Amino acid sequence: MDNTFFAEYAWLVPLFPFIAFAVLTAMGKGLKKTGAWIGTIASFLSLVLSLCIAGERLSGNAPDYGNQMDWITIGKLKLVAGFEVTNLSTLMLVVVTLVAFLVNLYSQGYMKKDERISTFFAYVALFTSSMLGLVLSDNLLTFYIFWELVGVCSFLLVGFWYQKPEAKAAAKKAFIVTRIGDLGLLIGLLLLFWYMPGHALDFTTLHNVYDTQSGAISTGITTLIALLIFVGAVGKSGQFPLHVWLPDAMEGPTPISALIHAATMVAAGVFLVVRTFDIFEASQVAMNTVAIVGAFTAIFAATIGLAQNDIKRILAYSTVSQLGYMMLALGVGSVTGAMFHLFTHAFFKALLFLGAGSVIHSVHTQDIREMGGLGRKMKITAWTFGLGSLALSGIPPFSGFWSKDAILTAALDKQPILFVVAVIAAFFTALYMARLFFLVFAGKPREGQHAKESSSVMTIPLIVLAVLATVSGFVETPFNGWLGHWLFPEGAEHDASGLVMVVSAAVGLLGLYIGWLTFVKGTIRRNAISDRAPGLVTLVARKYYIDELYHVLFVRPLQGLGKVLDLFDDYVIDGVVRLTGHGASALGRLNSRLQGGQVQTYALTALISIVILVVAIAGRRFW
Amino acid sequence: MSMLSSYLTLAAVLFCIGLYGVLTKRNAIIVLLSIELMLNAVNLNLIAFSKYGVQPSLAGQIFSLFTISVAAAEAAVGIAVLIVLYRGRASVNVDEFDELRG
Amino acid sequence: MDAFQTLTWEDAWYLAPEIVLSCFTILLIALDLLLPKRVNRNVIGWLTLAGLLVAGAFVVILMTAVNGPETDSASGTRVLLGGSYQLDDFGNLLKLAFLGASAFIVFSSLGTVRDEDVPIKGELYYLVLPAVLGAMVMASSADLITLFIGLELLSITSYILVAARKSSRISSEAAFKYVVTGGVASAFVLYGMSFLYGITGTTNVSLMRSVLASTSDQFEALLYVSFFLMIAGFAVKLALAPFHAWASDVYQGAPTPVAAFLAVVAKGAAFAMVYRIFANTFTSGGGLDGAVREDILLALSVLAAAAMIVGTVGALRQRNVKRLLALSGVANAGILLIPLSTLFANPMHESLVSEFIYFLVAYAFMNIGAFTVLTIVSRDSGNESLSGFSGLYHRAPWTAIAMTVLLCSLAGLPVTGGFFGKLFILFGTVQVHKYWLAAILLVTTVISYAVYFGLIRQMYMRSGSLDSGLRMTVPAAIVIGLCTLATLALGFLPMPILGWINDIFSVPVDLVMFQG
Amino acid sequence: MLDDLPVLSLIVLAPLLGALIVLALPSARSNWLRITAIIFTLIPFILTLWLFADYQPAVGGGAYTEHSTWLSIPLNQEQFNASVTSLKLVFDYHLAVDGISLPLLLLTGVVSTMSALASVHIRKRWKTYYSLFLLLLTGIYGVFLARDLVLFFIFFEVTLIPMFFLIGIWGYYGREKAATRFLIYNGLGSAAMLLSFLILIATLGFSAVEGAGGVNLLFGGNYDTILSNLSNPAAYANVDNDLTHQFGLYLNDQTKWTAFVLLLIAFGIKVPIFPFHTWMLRVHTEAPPPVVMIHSGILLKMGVYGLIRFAMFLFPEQLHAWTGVIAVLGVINILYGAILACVQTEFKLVLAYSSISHMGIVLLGIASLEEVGLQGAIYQSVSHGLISALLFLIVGSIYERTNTTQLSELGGLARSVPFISGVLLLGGLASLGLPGLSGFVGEFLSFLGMFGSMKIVTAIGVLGILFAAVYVLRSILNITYGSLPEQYVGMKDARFIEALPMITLAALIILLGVYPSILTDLMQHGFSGFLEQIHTRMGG
Repeated sequence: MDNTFFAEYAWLVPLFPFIAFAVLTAMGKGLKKTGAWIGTIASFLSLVLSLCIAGERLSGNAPDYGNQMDWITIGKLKLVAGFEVTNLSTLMLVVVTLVAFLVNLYSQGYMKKDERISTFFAYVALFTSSMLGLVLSDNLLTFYIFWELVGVCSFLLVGFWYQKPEAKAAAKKAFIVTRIGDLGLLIGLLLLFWYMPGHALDFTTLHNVYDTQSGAISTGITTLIALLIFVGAVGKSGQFPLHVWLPDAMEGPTPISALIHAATMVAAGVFLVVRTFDIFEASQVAMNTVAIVGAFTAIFAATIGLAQNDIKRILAYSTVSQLGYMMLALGVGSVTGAMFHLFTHAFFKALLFLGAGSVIHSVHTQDIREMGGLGRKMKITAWTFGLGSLALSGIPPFSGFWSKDAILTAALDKQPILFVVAVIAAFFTALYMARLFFLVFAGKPREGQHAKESSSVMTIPLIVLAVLATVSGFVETPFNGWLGHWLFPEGAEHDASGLVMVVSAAVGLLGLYIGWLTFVKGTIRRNAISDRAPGLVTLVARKYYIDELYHVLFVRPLQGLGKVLDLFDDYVIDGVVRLTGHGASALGRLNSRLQGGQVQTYALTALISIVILVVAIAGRRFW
Repeated sequence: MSMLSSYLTLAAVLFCIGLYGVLTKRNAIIVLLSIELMLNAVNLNLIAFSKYGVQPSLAGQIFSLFTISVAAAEAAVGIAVLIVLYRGRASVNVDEFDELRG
Repeated sequence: MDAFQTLTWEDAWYLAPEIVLSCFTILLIALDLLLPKRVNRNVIGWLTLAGLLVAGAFVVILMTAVNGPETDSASGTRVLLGGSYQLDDFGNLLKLAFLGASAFIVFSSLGTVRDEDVPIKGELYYLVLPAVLGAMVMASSADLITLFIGLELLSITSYILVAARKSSRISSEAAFKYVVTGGVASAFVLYGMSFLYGITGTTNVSLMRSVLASTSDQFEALLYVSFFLMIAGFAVKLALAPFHAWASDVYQGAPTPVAAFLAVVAKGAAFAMVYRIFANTFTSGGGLDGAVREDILLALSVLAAAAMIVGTVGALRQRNVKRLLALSGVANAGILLIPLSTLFANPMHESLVSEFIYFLVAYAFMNIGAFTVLTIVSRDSGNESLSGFSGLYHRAPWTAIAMTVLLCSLAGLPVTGGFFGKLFILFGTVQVHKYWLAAILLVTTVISYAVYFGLIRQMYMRSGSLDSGLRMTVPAAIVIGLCTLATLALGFLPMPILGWINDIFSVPVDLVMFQG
Repeated sequence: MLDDLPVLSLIVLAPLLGALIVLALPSARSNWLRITAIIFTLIPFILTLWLFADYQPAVGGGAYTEHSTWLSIPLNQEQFNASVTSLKLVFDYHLAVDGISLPLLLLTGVVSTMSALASVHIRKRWKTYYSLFLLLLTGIYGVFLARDLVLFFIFFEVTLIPMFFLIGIWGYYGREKAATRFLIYNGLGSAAMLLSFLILIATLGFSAVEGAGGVNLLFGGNYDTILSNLSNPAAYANVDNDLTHQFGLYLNDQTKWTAFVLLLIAFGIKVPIFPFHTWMLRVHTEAPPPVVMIHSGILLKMGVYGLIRFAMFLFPEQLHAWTGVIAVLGVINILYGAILACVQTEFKLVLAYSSISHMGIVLLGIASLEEVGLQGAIYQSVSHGLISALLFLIVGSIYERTNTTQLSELGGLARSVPFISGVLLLGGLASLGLPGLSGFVGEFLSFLGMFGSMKIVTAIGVLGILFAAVYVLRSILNITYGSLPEQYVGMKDARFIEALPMITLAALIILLGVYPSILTDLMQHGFSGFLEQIHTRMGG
């Protein structure tokens, strides 16, 4: 059979959820439970279809399939909308649809009591469809469009509980901060449009231009474009310095954090860089920037994660730092590593969030200091969560280990310092995960907490994800580079390095061990550091005061400027207008004062004015 | 020509006196008289021109006749109005005629 | 030409309108004496109206006769009384305008003038006739003497008309002020004329031109003196700023119909005179040329600008509607002067007279209409202040709408007579590249929106004190209606009247006079 | 079947007829009045739609042109020159449509209909209201259709008077001041316009017609004549040279610049461009919402239309020389408006300033002198028209329920009026340029066009969309999110008559966002032809 059979119908994948969204918004409140099912079924359908596509592409070498239509035609210029199916997009399709489906399923239980459940599922459906659109889009413009749409969906879902002031603030923050990134992307897009030969924006041409006719775009411009695009990625993927929105975004319902702020949307930044990687490769400056930002974010966020007490925030910072890893991978040129880590991270981080959700669902708090001993009461959650933590901490043979290993290897042979940084970050990762796990599940249970295991709709996704988190690492190990070949046939083979494997495994285990000593055995006092260097701890706990810094640096000045301009508008610009008006009426009053009723004054004014007239006009001639 | 110029000067002086009177005198009757003075200055002009002008002609004198009669009519009306006004105000002081203003 | 011809019957026929008016005047004076007290003097009003209409009819007949093919002169003019009087289309058109305007005013005042206000109504009516006569004489005189006679006839009668409200103190005060300023103005005009006569040795304007053509360069200084003296005098008569101060007082003191008469007919007549004298003495190719002409025209444009500015700005703060209309009259006088001040600056600008007459007609309609509305409204509210108009729309919607149209026309908004009048004048100004004057005209127009829409605001957006309906008289209603319709008609299809003026009118033939 | 009808005249005159009918109806019957008004708003709308359906972009709108002489005024009587027999001043009744005016006509149709529906909020003096409303429509349609300078000016003025009344009678507290301010400010604008027009007519609005015994010079405001005279001075060849100079029939550079700058001011006030914007703040805050829908939705676009139709097509050289100036003005508009919108405490003021900001984007599009940018400018105008109409429609509904538009007094409405809040959010997202909604396309095209010529300036301008996000979210979240003050508990959500226009506008916004070609293809012919002309005129 023709092996692009399913690929030609790839556009259906985003369509299913979109239809669900349309139906749900149209029906609105009418259908409560059914609404939820509509969403779930839609996501299931797209899952099935994308699995078909994947199967099709796995069986033998199927050619890439793409399809375009003119969106706007102006004179010679054409703006095109289109989709293409490559192995890369297929991979993303599978990941997105899978996680989306599981989250849908999970939310059936999690959101049961919420009266706006159908709205919730509508939003989720809209997000899924635009995320899939983003994955499939074959040119930067279409990509940008969906890029913005996913942003809006994230905004809507973060602010889903709109009556909570924090949710409102978080939603606003999420939108505006990512918007800064979008600004960069948009300008980069415009630049690219004017510099690309033939104003083409699709990735294939982009690839060819940088591949074959190098120098078509000067290095300076390339660097500029690359950096601008990277700004976009930084915004979406919560890289330093635009990471501030992601932790706050945890105000949204937990399934959303799992879907959008762990597995899919935040990874879009990485995906963007992968898509436009040719531009980055052409500019060393850009590459270095990406690498440094990534590495710094990885360790920076990890440290913050150590000092948080909100279960979801810890996971959020861990997401930030893991995304840092992916950026680092890209920066050191290992696209495979980045995609691989994205792939595995999607599973275990989604798992962790859903697990956290299940915990929160039963104990109704997010503060880990108020939890404890839940391991006995919620067996499945505990076990799956544990597996997830191991994967995240990079303990062999769990998936996280392999993907992280790929990155570390690449980092080592490119830039040892980055490697060291990454390793330290890995240690911290293991440490805060240990802290989190032991505080929540180990120890003796709090009295007054009747936690119980969540319903099966919530636990089944946990189990599925746990399995994936465990095994998904084996698609790409130093011993078989299958994923790399599949994704990038001409991509570089990543070489095995025993040293790296040993080191990363060691730091992971070390971190877990110290965590165990501290939070279970108690041989190390919990507040050992906070006693010695309280300043340091608060500094970390307050996230290095970044938010406050931004408030002072940007928000305040802008408000000030606004106020000043407001006054300027009122008193200067409008003032001039008013002044003219008053001037005119003042003249009017002057006129009526001149008409004081004295006929002789009238005559006198007349006489004087005629004299002036004569002097002025006739005078010119004689003198 | 000297004749002419002297007449013209006289007329000019008369005119100015009349104008001055109109502008400064407080008594309404004097004001009206001053107007007559100005008109007379005009008559003087006309007649001087018609006798000593560049192109002497009779028209000037006819003109002056008309002017005189018209001036008379105007004065008559002026005085009549003034009488009505005096009935109302019991005064002929121009300064007090300032109810209409602004 | 020194030998005076006697008045032939043919001449008398050509003078028919003037004669009719004088006869009616005498007749009505006699009638007013003879009629017993109890008889309502409105009779005299109706008769006055009849007189005006008859005269008007004669004017029309004569115009057709003069312009018709059977006339001796193809030029379409007729010279009488030794060249001192001339029948031409400039004169005739203006005569028609004056007669029509006066007829409207008299008609509208029937029934609105209260006895306790004007004890001797008869006078108020029949004195209009000699005034109009004077205006007509001014319109078609070709000689300084006749021009002056016409001017004085008009002025003196209007002095009396202003004083018609015997019982009121302000009426007589207004009259006195009018007498003084008018007298001084006449004196200035005359003084100027005397110099003009001295230089040229003739009082006939058309002869003057040919003389000036040869001698103008010798007497430049004298020419300046004479022209500026005349300008000063006329500026007062035309109420151009800053010679306008008397106007508001006089209008306020006078009975409203008389105020309308002054604003339309007296002003128009003065303009006729000014156009006659200046056009005749300034005609290029003969006549006054070069520096002096340029300066005089410049002076006129400056005066026009000043009038527009002062008139508009002064009206901004004016609460008394009569004074407000007086000031708007000042501004409009400035506009009416513009065509003259752009006279012959450019061979193309021959349309000045049609511009002038068209706007004069539009101005007549809108002003008479506005004054009539004012009469009615102030009769109700008892005062002439803006507040009298408040809530008028709710009391008398149609009156309010009519007034709105008239005000829009005064403000020069489309599609009204005022708009097109201004448009043509503007076009002429731009054609001769006097952009600054055009700009001033436009800006003052915009400022005047504030004035007129202030009034409109009163009518539509305020709730008035009185809630009873407006006491409207039939004649006033008819006049208001006609004026409104005419204003709109002039706006929507100005073609008929303009085409007509242009068909019959020609500057060299009708405005400027060639004789001897 | 409609082909033989004078469609354009019908479009212009139908509302006028409606106004007269409304005047004739008894003022007590509010429903009759309302229905008549809506019908006569719909008629031109439907005609425009038919025009839209029938219009062939490739051919242009030539087929519909209506042209007849209205006035022809002789300026002289007798031959004063050997070669010129007569001079006439000719005003035409000349209506035409093309790819530039058609989108704006459609916009007018939509927004006016919606505003007519939204006028249910009007509580008093329906008769006067609706007649003025319809009169206003006549003016607007006329402006977009007129091709004779004087006719254009007349229609332009005709829009002033009804607006004055609509603001002054049905507005909020400061209505009378706002109305007068509006009248004077725009009056000054049209004064500048008239002066410039007259200069054009007097200096090159002429066409020489060989008549009996010589040339007849016809002066007139015929747009095409003026354009052709401007674009090829060979036109002067018709009239021999000394004559042209004798009559001052020539347009030296200085005069050109005068005319151009006058036009810039005239339409700049309407748009409004930066220093001339204060009047429209008053209008936005004081006028009743349905009127603001018209004002912000359509009237501001008349400025844009004028800029393109006259300032740009007549004086491309001048515009080209001033691209920098206009671009900078545009950027100032964008940022100034946006930053001020961020600190307003009154929702209508936020929207007013955001309008200023969006108009800045239009300016950028115009300044680009690129086809993309110009289409972007028109597109942005249309989309902003729809969006602000929608937003002010909602403002009306909210004010009707809460009697306030102060941000501080609003909040949590999403709970009590979810539908209205939803649409409000949609409108907000559209106005911050979210892809998939109309706002994005306009902004993107404008930026794209401008970016070709001046990268830095545009890049600065693009910052505007960030501030847009800030002020939109700040204000709208403030209204809909958060906790609901108890006095607003139990408010009714939108009635059908309110919901209908909201849904329509929202649908159109989405349609334009998803399928822009529906408009852009229309404009093809309008612009590309002109740009060729311009480039040939400016020598490539």
